[in-house]
Amino acid sequence: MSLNELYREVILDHYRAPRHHDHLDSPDGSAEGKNPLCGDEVTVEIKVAGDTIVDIAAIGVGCSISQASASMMTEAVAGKSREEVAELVRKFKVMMSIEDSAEPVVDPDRPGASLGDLEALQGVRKFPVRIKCADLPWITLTQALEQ
Amino acid sequence: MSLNELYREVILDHYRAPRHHDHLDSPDGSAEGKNPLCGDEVTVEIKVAGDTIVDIAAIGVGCSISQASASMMTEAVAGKSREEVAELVRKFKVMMSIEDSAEPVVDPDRPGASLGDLEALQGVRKFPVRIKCADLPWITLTQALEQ
Amino acid sequence: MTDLAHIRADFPILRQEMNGYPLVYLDSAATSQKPTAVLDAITDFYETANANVHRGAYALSEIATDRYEEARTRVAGFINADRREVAFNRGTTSAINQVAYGWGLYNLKPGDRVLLTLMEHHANIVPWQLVSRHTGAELVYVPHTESYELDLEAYHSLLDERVKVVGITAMSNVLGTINPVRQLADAAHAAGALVVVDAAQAVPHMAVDVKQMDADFLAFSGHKMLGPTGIGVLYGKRELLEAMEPAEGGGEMISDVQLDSSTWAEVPHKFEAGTPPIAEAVGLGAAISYLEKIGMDAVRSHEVDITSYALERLGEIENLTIYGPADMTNRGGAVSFTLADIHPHDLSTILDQRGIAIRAGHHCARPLARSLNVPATARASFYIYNVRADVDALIDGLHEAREIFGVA
Amino acid sequence: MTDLAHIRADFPILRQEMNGYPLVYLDSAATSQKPTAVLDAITDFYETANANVHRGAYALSEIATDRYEEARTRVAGFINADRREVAFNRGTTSAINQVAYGWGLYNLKPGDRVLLTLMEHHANIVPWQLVSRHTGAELVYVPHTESYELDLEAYHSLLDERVKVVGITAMSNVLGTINPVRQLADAAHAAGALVVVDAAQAVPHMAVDVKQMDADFLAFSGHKMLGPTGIGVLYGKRELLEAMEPAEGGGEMISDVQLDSSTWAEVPHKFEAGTPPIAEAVGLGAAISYLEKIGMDAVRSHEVDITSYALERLGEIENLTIYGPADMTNRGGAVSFTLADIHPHDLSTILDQRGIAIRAGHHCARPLARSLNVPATARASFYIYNVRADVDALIDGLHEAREIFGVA
Ligand SMILES: Cc1ncc(COP(=O)(O)O)c(C=O)c1O
Ligand SMILES: Cc1ncc(COP(=O)(O)O)c(C=O)c1O
Repeated sequence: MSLNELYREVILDHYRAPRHHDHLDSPDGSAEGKNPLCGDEVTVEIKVAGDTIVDIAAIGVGCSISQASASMMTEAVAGKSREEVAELVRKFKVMMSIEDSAEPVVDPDRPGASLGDLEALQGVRKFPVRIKCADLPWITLTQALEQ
Repeated sequence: MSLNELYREVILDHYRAPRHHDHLDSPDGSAEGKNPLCGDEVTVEIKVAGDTIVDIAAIGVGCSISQASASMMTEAVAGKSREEVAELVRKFKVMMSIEDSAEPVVDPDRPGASLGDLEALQGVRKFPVRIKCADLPWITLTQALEQ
Repeated sequence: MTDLAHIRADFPILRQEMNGYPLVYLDSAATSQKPTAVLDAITDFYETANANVHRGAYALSEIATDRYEEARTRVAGFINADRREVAFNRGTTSAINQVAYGWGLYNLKPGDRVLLTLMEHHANIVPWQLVSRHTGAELVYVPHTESYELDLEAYHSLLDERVKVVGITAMSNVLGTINPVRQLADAAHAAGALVVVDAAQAVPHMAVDVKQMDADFLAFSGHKMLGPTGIGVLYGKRELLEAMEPAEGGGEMISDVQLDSSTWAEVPHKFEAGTPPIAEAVGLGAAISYLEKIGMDAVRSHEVDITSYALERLGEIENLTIYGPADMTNRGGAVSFTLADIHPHDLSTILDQRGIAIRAGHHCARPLARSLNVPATARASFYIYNVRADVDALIDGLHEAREIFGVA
Repeated sequence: MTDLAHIRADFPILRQEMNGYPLVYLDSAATSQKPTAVLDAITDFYETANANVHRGAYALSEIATDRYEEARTRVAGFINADRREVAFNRGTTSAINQVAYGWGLYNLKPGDRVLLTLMEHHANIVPWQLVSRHTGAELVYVPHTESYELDLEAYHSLLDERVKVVGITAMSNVLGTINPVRQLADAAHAAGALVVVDAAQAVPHMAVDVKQMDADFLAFSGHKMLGPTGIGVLYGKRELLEAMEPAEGGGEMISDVQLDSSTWAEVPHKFEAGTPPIAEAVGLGAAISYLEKIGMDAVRSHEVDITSYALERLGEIENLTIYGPADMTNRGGAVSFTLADIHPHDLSTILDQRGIAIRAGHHCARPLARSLNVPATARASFYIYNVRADVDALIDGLHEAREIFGVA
């Protein structure tokens, strides 16, 4: 469990310069998530056109993992269809070992290989207390999508 | 700690045939005592003329020790002055090791030697859980006298 | 069914002498003894895992939280509940107060009724009295029959639309009576009332399934089921717990605290204000593992065996009155009795001199004692570590009492 | 003053490794570790004395009752109270709820005010919020100064005749601030208000004398002072306890139970509904013996030494902000800080990898966190088993965090 696996450069970059960090004008859906025990908070707002998430914002306060996860999530989700987003959420949860998957994991050291930049978060898996930090924006996104 | 020391003949006699066991007409003082944990209850009523307890009743339900103690107490107290009763209460408490006494105990096996019939209760001392049973009517008497 | 005899070795206190005799502990309905496995689990927790739970982002705190939450899962499994339906607290009394203050205080109003049985323990009476003072609701009681069962006819006739809560003991700690909770709950639900089950005596001694009982709330204590003191459980149906207000407020049960109001954490944490009894939950988890290894059916049949034997032997003693069902089909291992005019307190002292621990008194059920018209009874109660020889010792002691008191 | 170093051997958990490093436990403000003497006292109780208390007429029950009541006497002596002024319960949170429900619910009314400090733990806020919902009383807060002390001017100006209760933490679990309780209590009493002192952090770490403080009620927890979880203490002045209603109802706290109302047992039993945390009280008694052997003055000076050293070393780190008094005269051993833009949660993870346990978050004091304008802080807190080397390990870990986060 090396800290370098957790605090990758790209994570600190997203933490310090979060993307999609401004509130949307009249979002179609939004949800607030918080982790009362450590104080992480994130608000996710989405704009939907037809079946597509055309815009998204994630604004919050919290640790590097929750805020980087939120920022990277916005980049991964923007422009995707609901179905693609659902698949992304699923893959993310599998990478974090929050959900099991029937798929064979090609490379157990890189369960997030198919997730692009998000793969950088896979180090979190080895820090179980922090998994809920990484997961918070994704839970909140799911709630925003359900509206 | 022999049970024979506790359950002397005279105690069982008082238990089964309690003396002064009928309510007084218009008593001058009365008090109710109870031991909520074992359920013992006793009501003490007194009639006072000048400085003398001219009549007394103790009515209750409970174990042989509490009821015999109440019955023996009524016999010991009836006709005595307040001062004599106070001294009796004190001696009783010393016998039960509820109170310490500066007086040398002449015969440690018979600390109640000066208490007449009441001496029969001194076996209770060796059964600490039961001391409060024996003491209940005396506490209640003290309360009745204070009225 | 003395095949549980070997487990006595797991209970260090049973090796003790009391007044020169081997301890014969017949007061498990008041509190049970503890096997080494439970004491070890507690010590091990403190020596290897102790930290506050749900608070720290460090490994030790996570270990502590895992052990605590594992205990919750174990408790939930034991009574067939979901883990989110299980809140830890101090004991049965505390759990029922939580329902009275969390549900009753917010929902009862003048004219409403709380229907209790006359065989309730004070734990399922006094909280409702306290809350009635604030709400104006009224308490009504269902009597028992002459054979010490709940009077079902009276129950049904009292169960009208004014009744908002029904409080039932699943097993009486005085009579031993096992009440037909499911049947009572069905009727209560049909009448629109919630059912609060006092399972302090049931959960330790028989398989309890909250779904089968259809209990809305159910409470029990760790210390009566081989677990430590200081821990109890409130079960509540998920949707009821979600709708219910917390009784106690403080840390760990909040989502956010503003200056003049707060929002609550998810169930069951909403009902666990402050640092919970962590090591005690772990100890209760170990007690449940221990009971599960024996199997609750084996526990029950052991008690049926020993209690039948006790009823039989006690029945041979003249002038001895047993208060409780004669038949083992609907009774547990608490046997209350009186012997001639010998006060139970005196019986207890005489037995104590032989190392035999029984209880004497009203057993925290004064309304029942009044209805039985006895100020006190003696009570012998059995658990897995008792053997027939314990009953024999009791009987011998009662014969000595007869002699001392000169009872024919 | 490292002459307490030898006592580390009494704490088995400190021999443990965490993530490959020796455990450096810096979270005693959340819960303390336990010496072997306490664990042994608990095990010994269960193995030789376990029975329910105040109930049985047999020897074992008397032994259990004596041990339990001895613990009460010990607690009373420790805080200079009478033993009848000491009621056992689950913890600080539970104790304050008892005052809120037992005193507040019966005595507060619309227009009344509860005056709290902004540095209260949720345990001394949320119970008052809950009771305000039922009574219509209003909560008002005293802010702190820029040097993290209570704003006395604001306190005195807020203390008018509407204030019926003042809630004060004797020592803040976030800032470390020790409040001048006696001075605050004198003013509150002059204004006709009762004073409820949250002593969860004070009693474990310094000599507390309830008479000297003139506290009306005072609450603390066993688990923060070397004792077990599941036990806490409510102290109340005798005449207040006698006048106050019990919050929880059940067995053992009654004098008599009639069908629709009850009368209460004498203090303090009136406040101990149901089976109390017996073994936990015994464990707390052992913890107090242990602390008394060291002496509370020695405890305090050890903490002054180590906390001064921590403040000094932390002060050397650039961009590190400490939230709390700089001077040891009015602060305890809880040190909250932030380091540049590194989130406390991240600090905690980095330190944890070196076996160092600190807390990150709002520390159950969100109103304070808002007033400090930081969503979370890191907190290191010290106790008798900590040594200067623990501080050194902390500092090294913080330097690693700076590197990882590229903080200048
Ligand atoms: C100042 C203060 N008050 C109250 C509490 C609550 O104590 P407990 O969780 O033991 O009820 C704590 C500890 O968490 C505390 O630090
Ligand atoms: C039927 C019943 N209910 C409630 C209780 C109270 O349990 P506790 O004292 O653990 O709160 C008891 C035990 O005393 C009991 O037997």
